[in-house]
Amino acid sequence: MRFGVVVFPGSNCDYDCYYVLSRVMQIDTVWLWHEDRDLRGCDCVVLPGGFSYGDYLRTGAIARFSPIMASIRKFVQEGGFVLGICNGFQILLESGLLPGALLPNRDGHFVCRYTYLKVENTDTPFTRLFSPGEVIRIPIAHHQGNFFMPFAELEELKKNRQIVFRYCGPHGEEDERFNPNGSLENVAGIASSDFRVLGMMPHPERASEAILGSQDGKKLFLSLITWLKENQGGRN
Amino acid sequence: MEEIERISEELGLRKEEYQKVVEILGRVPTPTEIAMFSVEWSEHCGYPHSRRWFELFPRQGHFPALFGEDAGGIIYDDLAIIFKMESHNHPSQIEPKQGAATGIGGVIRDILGSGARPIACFDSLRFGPLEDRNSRYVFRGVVEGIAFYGNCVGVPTVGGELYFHPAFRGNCLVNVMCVGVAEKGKLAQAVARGEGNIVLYVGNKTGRDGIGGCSILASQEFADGEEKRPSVQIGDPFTEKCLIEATLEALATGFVVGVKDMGAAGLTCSASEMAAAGKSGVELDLDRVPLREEGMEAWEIMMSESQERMLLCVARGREEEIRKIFKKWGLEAEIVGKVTGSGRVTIIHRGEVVADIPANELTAPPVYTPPRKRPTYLDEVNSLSLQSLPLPTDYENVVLTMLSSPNLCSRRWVYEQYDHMVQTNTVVLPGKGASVLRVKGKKWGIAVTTDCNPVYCYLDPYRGAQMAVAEAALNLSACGARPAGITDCLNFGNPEKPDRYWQFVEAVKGIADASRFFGLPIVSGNVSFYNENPRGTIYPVPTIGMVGIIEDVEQAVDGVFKEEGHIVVLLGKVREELGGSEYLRVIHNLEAGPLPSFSLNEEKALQELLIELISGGFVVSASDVSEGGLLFTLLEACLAGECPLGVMVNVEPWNSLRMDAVLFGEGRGRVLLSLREENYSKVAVMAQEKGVPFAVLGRVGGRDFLIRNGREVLVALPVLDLKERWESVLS
Amino acid sequence: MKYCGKIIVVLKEGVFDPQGVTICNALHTLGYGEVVGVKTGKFFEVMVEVESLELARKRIQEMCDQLLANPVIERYSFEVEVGK
Amino acid sequence: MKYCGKIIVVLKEGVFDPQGVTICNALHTLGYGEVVGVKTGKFFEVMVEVESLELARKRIQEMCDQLLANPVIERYSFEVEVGK
Ligand SMILES: Nc1ncnc2c1ncn2[C@@H]1O[C@H](COP(=O)(O)OP(=O)(O)O)[C@@H](O)[C@H]1O
Ligand SMILES: [Mg+2]
Repeated sequence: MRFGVVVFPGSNCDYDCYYVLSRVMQIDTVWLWHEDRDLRGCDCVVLPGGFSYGDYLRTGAIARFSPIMASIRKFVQEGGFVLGICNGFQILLESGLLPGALLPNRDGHFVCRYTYLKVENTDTPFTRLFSPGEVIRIPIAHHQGNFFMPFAELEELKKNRQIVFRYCGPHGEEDERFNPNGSLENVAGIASSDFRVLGMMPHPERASEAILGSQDGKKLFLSLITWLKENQGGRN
Repeated sequence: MEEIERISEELGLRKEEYQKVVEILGRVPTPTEIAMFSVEWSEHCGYPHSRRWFELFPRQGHFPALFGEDAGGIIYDDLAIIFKMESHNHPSQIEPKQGAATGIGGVIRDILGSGARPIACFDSLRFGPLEDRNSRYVFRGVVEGIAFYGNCVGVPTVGGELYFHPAFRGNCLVNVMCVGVAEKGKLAQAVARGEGNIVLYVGNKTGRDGIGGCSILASQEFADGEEKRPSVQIGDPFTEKCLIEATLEALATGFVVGVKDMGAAGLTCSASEMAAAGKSGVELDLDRVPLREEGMEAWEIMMSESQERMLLCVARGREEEIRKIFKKWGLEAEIVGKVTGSGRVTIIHRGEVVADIPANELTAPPVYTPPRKRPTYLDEVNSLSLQSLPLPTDYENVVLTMLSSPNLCSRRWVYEQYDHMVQTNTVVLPGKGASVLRVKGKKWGIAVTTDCNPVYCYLDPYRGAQMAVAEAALNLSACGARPAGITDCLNFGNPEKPDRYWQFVEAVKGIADASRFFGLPIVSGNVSFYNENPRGTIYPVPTIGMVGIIEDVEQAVDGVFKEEGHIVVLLGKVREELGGSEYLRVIHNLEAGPLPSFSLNEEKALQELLIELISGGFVVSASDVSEGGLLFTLLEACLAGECPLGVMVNVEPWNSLRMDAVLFGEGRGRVLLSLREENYSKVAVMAQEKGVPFAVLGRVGGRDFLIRNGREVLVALPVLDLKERWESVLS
Repeated sequence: MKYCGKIIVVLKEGVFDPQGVTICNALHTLGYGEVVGVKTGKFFEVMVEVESLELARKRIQEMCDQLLANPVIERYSFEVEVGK
Repeated sequence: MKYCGKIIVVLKEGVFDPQGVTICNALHTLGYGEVVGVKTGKFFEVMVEVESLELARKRIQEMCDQLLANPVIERYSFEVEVGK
């Protein structure tokens, strides 16, 4: 089983993801350069957080044209797994690999803090080890995490159970007080309809070691790893 | 001939300096040469007024120290920890967002230039009163700028300081610090050596940014109608991020002989200092420098302070390999010259030699020691008599009033705008005391803090500076770290005014004496003079940035109460003193000394005790008593966690003293602890062995912040309310 | 020939514009009570060197569609002028 | 009466525009070799309710000076139209 972490110019959580996968999870992990086309046999590709191209036009707007994105698109069609975290999520949206868009945060500035998330769907390879409705603690750090999509599309998303994480309070309260950025219906992470592409604003790689104060993010990586183990790579 | 003297004067060179230049060159200098001397000998770059005093600073300490061109550090285990503080005061006052942003960019490149990977930034900020519209604009812009740059570049901003005072109206202070880590054998140097080696320019193109003093040159000597005004530097964190990765990758090849960032005085500074450090010469062809604007003159190119640029000296024959790395990261990488054996900096533009200067002369600016005089205000402000001061009748009211002082409220609104977690090393997050970073793969960790109280330094620059060192050291010990080294940023008014210069020299002596006493080397620093305007000067601010080592990073503690039932203890003496306190300022509208008593010996004993207590795992939280006194230290311990906790404290043991002094006095040498019941006697014994006074204050618990004096309740306020107020002052 | 495309990108109707709201509030605080709404957007000036005005128009439209605007949330308009 | 001010804010000449450079590079990579330069700016639409066009103009200019543009690095231009 192999994971790949993509490096775009301006990625800055690439090493953090690499460290968690290779050292904490002890998984074979390779670097993928944005100009590469070869995904080197990865079972899961991680698009890390950061500021690809400085986020100078729109978050993720320029990175989406990197050569590797064409390979990733194909990989997705073939049933490969993709995890986009923060800027990675933004790139997935710009690429159309996930639906919707991210607007600037409601309060107009960057926000870095721990948030509570409710796991809304545990029937995905990324979340199978969480219990339904479990409340987890994972930090966010972004300027544009305000999830938006037209109403009809959102209904569709809900119907398909594609909303995977929602911001909530420590006891699972899903109200506006615990919405850190103004996201529609507190959406923090969504998946593709086949649950093989997951995009989320919170940073699981920052919550994967006891010394950093939370290990809830580790469960996400572990979920996917166990799924891949049980399904031998799982590509169909 | 007369013309060139006039340019020289307008660029800020003194008459005798001009004469010296003529002597050095043995001829009349060219405009480019004048421009180069003027920037290289400026206060900004050459430190003519301050340099000689640095000899007072200790260079050795508990751990081996390192001194580089732009940054210094200490060695621990097999790593070098490099750190440095910089000011960006003037640019931030003019254009807050970009000024602060480029300040962060600059200090990161200082660290990068030593070959270290930048792992954390700090911002120590001072502004005019928050009620002032302009001060608020500057404050918000600065925070935005640090967030804009620091977040994008992927170096976490994990701590800092924030202080508001009328003395900084019109002259804000933006001091930024960066810490980096490198393998100790793989540090880079700012040298150019080896005749025939290549000088490589990398990073952003050169524009007319920040050509400050040169505007005069532009308007009178070279301008033919067209506008060549200097422009504000704009930060480009994306390019900086790529520059970090590419530079570290280039250094890892082993083919880079030397590297230096182009910061203050741009190409002039990097070329001449690299040549001087390598005892070699450098020849640059300006026609090969990537330019952003058309028609730039040689002096403009030499003085430009365009950001995100570095100069490399590369082994001959390896230049293409190195260029390829920078190109891969999308950066400019042009061969602009070569190393010579001439000992001179030779500049060629449009086929002509426009400057030819001995490198060692250019980099050896004159030294000045202007007259200094003890300011007259000192006697006046140091004559506080407590007898005449009325005691508060309502302590709750006092607490609530002080709570809304922007100097005592929560800094959450600021640090949540900074990505303080990227790189996943931040073990103690901002807002809880000193910041603690792990080092991946190591058991040990790094603790960092910045400190300086401007009012203390105004009332007594010598002791104020000593107290800043002591406070920083105690901040670090209070998380379990052994203080290891210092960087400083000395912010003062005009050094040519005798009272300002006196303040400066006193502060330097204070830092030197305290750090020598504690065994702390001063490995790097920065001086910012002329922080004044026609309405007045700033308070003296010798900011201390301190780095410490914590042997087992898992043992690190912060200053926040963790659990109901824990015992709250005070280490150190309570005295009847209020000098310099925020209480006097906010409640009595008084800024008065003498400063509280303070003993280096007591500080040292306390530091040692804390390191032992924490490494033994005997305490749950620890924080030093500083601004706001005992009461605000308690309050922060209650409120700074995710869920606030109440506390029940009884101050009866000190009821023979003035209660306001007990609660709000800022006497140094005190630390607040919380402990588990079972460790109580152990801690008491250890404190006694070290001769540190030890007293039980009360217990963590309840919903209220409850302070009693015997049976009399002084303060009883619900912590949830307090937290909300405390966190909403800045937003 | 050189042509200059001036492009304005704004949020579509119905897309929440937090910056606009923030600025509107700030203007009210500053005493501009007459302001009833603020929308924010982006402006780009793209200089191209092509043979004809039509070509310039066509290419700039392509750039907008492909890169400069995100059709999920934004719409754009532009004008092309000759030279600088 | 309602009036709508359309304001464009750009960086002054000589002020470095890293966004413009990055977008220009991206356009080149996407095959728009004809692009010779990109400048970025901001766009605002401010709706005001005042008595006259002149007053709308005057107030919008004041808003630009005071808040919408940063005179240290930016310059602005605007047009005012009648209502929507
Ligand atoms: N400008 C700032 N940027 C980031 N963090 C800050 C800033 N100002 C203060 N902080 C953080 O808030 C906390 C309280 O600051 P301060 O009261 O100065 O600390 P201390 O009492 O430990 O010296 C510290 O953890 C500090 O790092
Ligand atoms: Mg402090």
